Amino acid sequence: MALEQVLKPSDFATEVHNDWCPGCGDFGILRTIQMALAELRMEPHRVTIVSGIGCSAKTIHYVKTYGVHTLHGRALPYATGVKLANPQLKVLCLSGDGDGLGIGGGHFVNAGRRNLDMLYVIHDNGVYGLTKGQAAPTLKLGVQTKSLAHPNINDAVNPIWLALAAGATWVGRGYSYEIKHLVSLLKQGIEHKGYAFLDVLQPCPTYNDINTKEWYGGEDRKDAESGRPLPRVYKLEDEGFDPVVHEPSEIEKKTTQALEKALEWGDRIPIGVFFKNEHVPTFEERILQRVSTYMDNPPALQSIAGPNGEPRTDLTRLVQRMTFKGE
Amino acid sequence: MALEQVLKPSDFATEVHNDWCPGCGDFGILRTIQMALAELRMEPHRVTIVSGIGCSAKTIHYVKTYGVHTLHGRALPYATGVKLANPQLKVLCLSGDGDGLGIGGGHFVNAGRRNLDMLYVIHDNGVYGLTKGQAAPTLKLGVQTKSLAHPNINDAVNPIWLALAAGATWVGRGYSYEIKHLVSLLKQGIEHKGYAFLDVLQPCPTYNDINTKEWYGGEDRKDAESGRPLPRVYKLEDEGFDPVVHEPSEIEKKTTQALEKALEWGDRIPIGVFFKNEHVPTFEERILQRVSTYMDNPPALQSIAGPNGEPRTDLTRLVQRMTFKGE
Amino acid sequence: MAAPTQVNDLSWLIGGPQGSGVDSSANVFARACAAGGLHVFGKREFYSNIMGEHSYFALRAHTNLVRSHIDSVNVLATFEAETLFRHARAVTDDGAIIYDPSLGKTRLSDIPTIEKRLRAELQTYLISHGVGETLDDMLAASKRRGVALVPIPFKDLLEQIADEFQIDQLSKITRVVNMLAVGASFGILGFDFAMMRASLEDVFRAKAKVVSMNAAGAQKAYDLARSLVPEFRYRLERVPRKEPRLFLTGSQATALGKLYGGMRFQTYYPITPASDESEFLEENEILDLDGHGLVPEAETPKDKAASMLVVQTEDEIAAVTMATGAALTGARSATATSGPGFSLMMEGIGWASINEVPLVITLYQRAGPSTGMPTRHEQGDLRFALHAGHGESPRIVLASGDFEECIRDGFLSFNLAERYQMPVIHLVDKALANSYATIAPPNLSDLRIDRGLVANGNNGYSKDNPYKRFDLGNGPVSARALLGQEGTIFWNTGDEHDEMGHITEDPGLRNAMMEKRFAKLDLAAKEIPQDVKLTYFGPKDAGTVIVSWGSTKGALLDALDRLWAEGAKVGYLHVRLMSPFPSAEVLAFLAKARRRIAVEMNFGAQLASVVREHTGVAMTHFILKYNGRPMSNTELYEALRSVGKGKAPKRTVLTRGA
Amino acid sequence: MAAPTQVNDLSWLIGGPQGSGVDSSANVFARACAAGGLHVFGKREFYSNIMGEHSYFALRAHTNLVRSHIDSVNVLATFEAETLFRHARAVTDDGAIIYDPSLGKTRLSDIPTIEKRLRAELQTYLISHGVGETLDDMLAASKRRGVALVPIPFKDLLEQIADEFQIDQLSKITRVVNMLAVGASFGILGFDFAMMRASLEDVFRAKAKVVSMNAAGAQKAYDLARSLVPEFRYRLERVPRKEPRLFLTGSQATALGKLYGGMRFQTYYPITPASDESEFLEENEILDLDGHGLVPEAETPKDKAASMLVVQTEDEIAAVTMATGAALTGARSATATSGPGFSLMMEGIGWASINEVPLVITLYQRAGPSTGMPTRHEQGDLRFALHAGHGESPRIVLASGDFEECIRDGFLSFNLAERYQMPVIHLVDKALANSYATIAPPNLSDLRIDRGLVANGNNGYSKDNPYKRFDLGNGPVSARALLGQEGTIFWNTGDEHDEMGHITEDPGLRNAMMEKRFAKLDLAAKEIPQDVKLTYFGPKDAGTVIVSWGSTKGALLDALDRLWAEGAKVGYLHVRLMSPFPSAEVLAFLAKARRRIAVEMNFGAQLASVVREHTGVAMTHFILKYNGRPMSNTELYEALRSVGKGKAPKRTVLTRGA
Ligand SMILES: Cc1ncc(C[n+]2csc(CCOP(=O)(O)OP(=O)(O)O)c2C)c(N)n1
Ligand SMILES: Cc1ncc(C[n+]2csc(CCOP(=O)(O)OP(=O)(O)O)c2C)c(N)n1
Ligand code: SF4
Ligand code: SF4
Ligand SMILES: [Mg+2]
Ligand SMILES: [Mg+2]
Repeated sequence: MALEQVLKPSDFATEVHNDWCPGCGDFGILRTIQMALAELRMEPHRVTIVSGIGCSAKTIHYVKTYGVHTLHGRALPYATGVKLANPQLKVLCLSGDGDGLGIGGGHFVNAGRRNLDMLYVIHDNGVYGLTKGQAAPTLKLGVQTKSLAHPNINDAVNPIWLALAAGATWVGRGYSYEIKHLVSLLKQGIEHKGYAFLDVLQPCPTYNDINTKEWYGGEDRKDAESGRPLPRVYKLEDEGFDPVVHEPSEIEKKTTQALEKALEWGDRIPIGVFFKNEHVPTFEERILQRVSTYMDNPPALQSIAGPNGEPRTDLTRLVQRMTFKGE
Repeated sequence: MALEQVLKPSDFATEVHNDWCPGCGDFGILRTIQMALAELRMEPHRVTIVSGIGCSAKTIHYVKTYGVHTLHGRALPYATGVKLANPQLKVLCLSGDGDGLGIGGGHFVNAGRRNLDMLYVIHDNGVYGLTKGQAAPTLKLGVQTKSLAHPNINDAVNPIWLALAAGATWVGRGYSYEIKHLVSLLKQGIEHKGYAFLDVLQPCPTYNDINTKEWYGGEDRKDAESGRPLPRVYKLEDEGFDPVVHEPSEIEKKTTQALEKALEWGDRIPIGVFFKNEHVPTFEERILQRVSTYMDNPPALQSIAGPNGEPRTDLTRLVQRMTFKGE
Repeated sequence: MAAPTQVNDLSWLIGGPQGSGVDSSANVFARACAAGGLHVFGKREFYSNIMGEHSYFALRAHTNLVRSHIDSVNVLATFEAETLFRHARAVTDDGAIIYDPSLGKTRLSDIPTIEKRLRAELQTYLISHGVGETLDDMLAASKRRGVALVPIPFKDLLEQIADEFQIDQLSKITRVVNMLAVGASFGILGFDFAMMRASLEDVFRAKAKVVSMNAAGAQKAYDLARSLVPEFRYRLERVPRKEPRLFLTGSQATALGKLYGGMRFQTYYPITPASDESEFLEENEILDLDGHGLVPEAETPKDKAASMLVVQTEDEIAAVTMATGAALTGARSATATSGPGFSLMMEGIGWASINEVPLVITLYQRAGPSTGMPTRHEQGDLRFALHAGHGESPRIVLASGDFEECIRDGFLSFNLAERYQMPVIHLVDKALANSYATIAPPNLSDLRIDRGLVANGNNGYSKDNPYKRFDLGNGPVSARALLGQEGTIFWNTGDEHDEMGHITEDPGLRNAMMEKRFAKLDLAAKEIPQDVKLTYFGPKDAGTVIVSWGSTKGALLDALDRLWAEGAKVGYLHVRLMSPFPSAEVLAFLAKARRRIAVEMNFGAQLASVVREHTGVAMTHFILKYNGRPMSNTELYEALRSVGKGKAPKRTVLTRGA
Repeated sequence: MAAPTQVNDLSWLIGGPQGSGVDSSANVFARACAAGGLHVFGKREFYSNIMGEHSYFALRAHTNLVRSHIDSVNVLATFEAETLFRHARAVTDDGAIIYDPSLGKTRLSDIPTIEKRLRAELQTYLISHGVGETLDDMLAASKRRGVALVPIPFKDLLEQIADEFQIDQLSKITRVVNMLAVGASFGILGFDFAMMRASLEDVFRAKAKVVSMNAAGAQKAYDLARSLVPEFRYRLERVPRKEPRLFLTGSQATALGKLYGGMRFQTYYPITPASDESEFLEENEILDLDGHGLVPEAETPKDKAASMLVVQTEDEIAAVTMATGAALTGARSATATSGPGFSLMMEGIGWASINEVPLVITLYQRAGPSTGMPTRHEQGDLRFALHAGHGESPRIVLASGDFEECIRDGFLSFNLAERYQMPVIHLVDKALANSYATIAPPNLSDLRIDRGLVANGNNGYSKDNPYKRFDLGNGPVSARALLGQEGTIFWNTGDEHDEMGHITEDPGLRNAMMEKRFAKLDLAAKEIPQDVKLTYFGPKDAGTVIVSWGSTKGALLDALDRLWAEGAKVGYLHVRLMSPFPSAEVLAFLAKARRRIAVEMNFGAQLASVVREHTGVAMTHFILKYNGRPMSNTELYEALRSVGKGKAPKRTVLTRGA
């Protein structure tokens, strides 16, 4: 599927006017997606990006691959349908945190049960951006961002933990201002054989005045000596964290270890790969057990009609049990 | 709220004909609910039981308290509405595993964020009983129960783990044939200050021919010497498991320990309390911060009209900023 | 004194608790009839329950095609008490009751599953007949009317079988009672027992022992019953026949039509009665290619394996959106559901419509509102299907009235969806879906697959002339590209969009897109042939015209056959295309009718309201039914006669059915 | 030569990128006018975007009540280029443009947010005026028409302010430009600057420095503009006034009505434009008791604290079901949403209806289908609201046409919901919700709270005479008990139920329950007073009758005032109750009209279709608009005149609005 020729991120740019707020963390995500696709030398028409609704969901209009901007909370099932009907496509799926974890929470849980070969990215900004800053499911209890009338009354959901519980076989977290790191995560997620989930910390300067770029960067707490900020975000790989389930017997250990990391927040916020387990059969493999021709001749690519529209499907075998022959 | 007089389980029985299949595990759950309510001396009119749709959901018609049999997957939000509008009611909520974890998965996740003082029970039978035995979200990958055309193609979701991830502050599992134990769990769950989640292993003899009473009871593997079955189900408390978060610093440890237990299945299946944490403010307490009269004068109990229907709400203060006085 | 023997015109009913195997007895009975060359029509009634509540099958067998049930029963067969209490009154005076004499002392009040209201009604009946409350009393009342009683000692026969086949526990073969009841039925009807044997072989196939055991039992019951009632008025005889017959349900018919139409992807979330179709498809995912219709003349070579994918989703929102995602790739995709599931699909349908996605939704109507009566019948979702989803979005709505229409509409749905690039809602009602019958295999040789205007990368698109998914330049239908087709990158959004598929809020573009979308509906109205839109039966100049839709077609045609035979000048306009609504065509048939009768299985006379909305013409009479039971041709015949005589009120509500 | 001065009849427009503070300039302008005794009416237009896309506010100020906007603009105020390109053409020849002269060289093509289609249109315009592509060219073309140009050097003025108030960075006070634009506007209009000052104090309240800074700037701009255009044709003058005025939006009006009606629980999931109401409520959860209307004569003692609970849910399914749960406890409960959210509520509405739960759903209509144009206007959900949910379930549907109706219907919804024990869908359209205006405080002294038939444990229920939630014995309305009320245990289910609320599939009970539920709708049709159902304006015997609903009321009444003044004999039937539909009443008004004109902001003329469905009467003309912009009274006036002259086609599509 990869092309011979070298691609540039700008090969994945459209002419659509981008109307995100200045300084929005979504810009970083957009750029890294374009970079990752270019680095992977993906042919644009073999990639489909599906999104829900929200500021984040507008991303697809800025990327020159097939782009399907769907309904609030429903990115995952649309993406699943695309991938299942044509497993030869690369499918990326994008949601806001409200989209993916609030209204889309049920699909989030159930997508984990399938292990379909695709990457799901959540733009994690703590707020409902497009509807003007209400609390999203990732905003912590008691926090009061700019446009809230009262401190947040709901506890936050932990996307990493939830993805683990749901059954994602690759779980990572990126930060939209760690460009190179994020590109690498996107590439890993895309290339992971199975269902990959990537949480991306995405500052929303307009509505989330708590988890800002400055906050993630630790600008409020400077090193006494150097005067340099002490970033809250750190990389798991820098600490020698090994997320890979090397053999099935390690699953429990690696899961617990991922969970421990997932619980870190505040002063130290890990980014990187939390968990990777390729010992679970993908959904495609499971289907192959039922339909041996599935990968070569999937639903989207089958010929259903002859040259003059004659239906090609032969129901003989099927109606056999329903037929009473004449005498 | 508790009554002086002694109540019998039969005080909570209705005359409605019970149409579950013979041997259904739901009978045990029904009986234990009636026993728990009696033992807690609940006044029937102070209890509301809300259910979704499924065989399990019919339970409410057999219990003599307020019973609200709602929509498939929606038991939790209905129950939440009841409880929020009248926090003086005891609210129990019942779902099937399909109801609670499949179609209701989004509410499952978001209910955990609230920590509203109620008990949610899932009848965990691995199948969609009422629609004739399709795979439910708790059925394991590759398993083929009676009425499936193919082995199950989806991975199972782990209700205990998911409840922990969602934020339930009391998490337990019971077995519908361990009556006394289940009564005790129900009582603990009801009395827990906050959102309690109880998974109940419920054999469905009609459609789940894998996780049967015999299987849970270990009748397929008998002790070589005694010839007695070696039950798969065992009690956490029998092994000295302490699920309680005694102080906030223990949260992580207790969570991981609960998770480890949650991952056990197959030869050893733990029942009992996995996790209990009372260091999270309940939703009611959070509301009190905003509305100090909430518990005494909740929405359901306020007087809104005078004796002749005069609206009692005074909007003066509210319209002040919208008003331009005459000169 | 005795009326002449009635050959090959029978109404048979068997009942028993859910889960006790009544369904297979009905199946064996029907297949035996079909094997003997008879036509059959059967309806199922059961509670929303897994085990124990009453279920029954009412079956008609006839030399000619049968399309509906009637109220009366000629042979009632059962092995337990509840069925008898519920249905004995429906047995004709010249009919027979096959029952278990050991249950004679069972009291009405012993049966907890009989509803209070019905119990009271039965008590009144028994009192009025001056008898007590037991089954024997009920039988006595029947016998007094002339009904033949056929006591079958089920347990004794079972014991004989157990002996013969060396079965250690009777409980292992309790299900054989079902076949005893069938055998006894055929015994009094004098039907060739070889047909029953063939039927048993057919149904139990590989399991030779099960076949012989059941056959042996049935033979015993057959002989016994025959000896008890040697001269029964009703008889079934084999009919020699050259042409093949299909024996199927409405769900299966719909599935066949969809498969034949090239469907390759279907999603579903379990729900009664829609899941039947999906489960049938799930069992038949591997397909053959290059057939020539349903029953080809000869075997044809297959070139390549074909298959379809059926996906059980986490809910119906996922079902509709997943099917839409699949449709974007070019796979012919559908989802099938019933009311509650359909209610969850509103947003998804709107998205498919604004994005011009060819999506098919098969909507199996059941009795609503809300959970309603999940296993009961209604035509209650017409209005909802027409107006489904917020805002204004075109869709095609088709409603099938019989099995052939199920097949054709199943097929056609995909053509229409792709030609007009919009969702198609295919309405089937439960009474049709769950009925089973024999039909002559429809001639489908006229069916052709029409994939509409499809773009591809070779159409000369380039940087300066990019592919435009929603091109406004060439009439309302733009060439549709599929995800993955080189040279045709496009975008979709639920927002109003420009020609490329990007979001726009430009008022001018907005108007152009709204008009484009709805112009497709106008086009469809023009192009869809009249015989798909509606069918008119009866004399052209009828002063009385019935307007109806869906499953009532069968009962209407059966009732009309009688009315026409009596010389009634009644026409019947059967409407199949609900959107775009064939206003002019409907008006043409209604304009001159003095009496216009809506016949619908709903409270609100929904089609009548649609007719009035589009033509201004109001119905003069309504024959409606909403008790969850399908219309029998008996009650319909009576109601129509009474309207014909000018004696009917404006609104007649039919209430029959157990 | 100059036309006479026009006092207190002004159309003013201010625009700028989203998030730049245009909203507060409009607010200050409007409040200044209101403080000066004028009536104002404003409409907002903005993209579904947070920052950067074009937004604008069109405001009318008048001595008398204003109810709609007009197409033309007398004063266009802006500080950036896009607004000017977009709106300059709308400025009347005798109008003025307030602009930033430093932007003169900005080219049309420099502005990425102007849609292609509009850009092309503007280019054509500029070419036809023989000028280039810059802002100066655009201004030149305007000037040639006679438009007064009012260059305001915004940056210079800002620098002066920064100096005066010792602000180190200009970027900290960029928002002051908004007030400069307002100041300049009042300058040329000659309006009392004290009013502006008052308005600033009002809006920025506590923040004294912000007030003085803005006031200082505005004063400078005021003086400068006045000196530049001393003799402007349009003037605003203070109008002395005794009575108080309310200045509010449609969302606020609706919220007030609901609160006054005793609502104590509301759920919502964020969505445009519905969340405005919920957020307003969220900010006002603590309530006072024992008032006497909106603006009481005197302070009254409070006896006990009252409060309401607003809950943001995880989705709209949770919103509708949670509100229903709350309603079961007796709390007056509601949810508010827009199209996509409403689409998710179908099942919940059906459940509430079959369980006879008094649930209120406020449906803020926006342009659909699907995501559509979330911040744009439409009346597109009428049909969907009427037929929402599978199966057949009664509901009451009300649609408000102006602020007073919003208040009254908000109040009334709960009465109707509780009296008839069914869901009430209250339709508000975005054009109404997002408009703001001054009105005389409505006299609400006629409003009484009616909780319908409520049961309680003291009603004598006992073991033998248990409370029956769905008692069939006393007419269609059964006494409603609340969860937690001693002695009234009941059950609910989405299945068809018996009198206790337990599941039933009995055909007789089913009929009784269906008939009970719909009989309540008949009762409502009988009891609801005509003045709630509809209002007729104009001469009784008019040969031309307009039928309309919702927010178009304002534009219609404003247009009709002109037509009536010209002697036109036109009537206007404003329909407010959509279900149960007042068929007889509507028919009475339409029967004799020769011309019947539907005026609706949708594609399908939905109300017209409902009218035809229920009365058989078809419209002769349609004036429709579906480009996402509300109807102006200008275009409506023109369209109506053209129908009046017999020159209009059957269908006129209005297309104005930027
Ligand atoms: C069913 C439905 N409900 C509500 C909305 C309104 N809505 C649009 S975007 C959005 C939230 C966006 O928040 P998030 O998903 O976090 O994305 P972000 O804008 O922060 O990227 C909502 C609620 C909708 N489009 N559809
Ligand atoms: C929206 C909707 N979809 C589907 C159904 C059909 N349905 C009824 S019960 C049920 C599943 C029940 O399974 P579960 O929740 O596990 O409960 P159980 O019967 O096993 O107790 C389904 C899918 C429905 N009632 N509503
Ligand atoms: S509101 Fe927040 S998330 Fe949305 S575009 Fe602006 S900064 Fe980005
Ligand atoms: S189907 Fe299963 S869950 Fe349902 S009643 Fe029968 S045994 Fe119980
Ligand atoms: Mg967000
Ligand atoms: Mg289950």
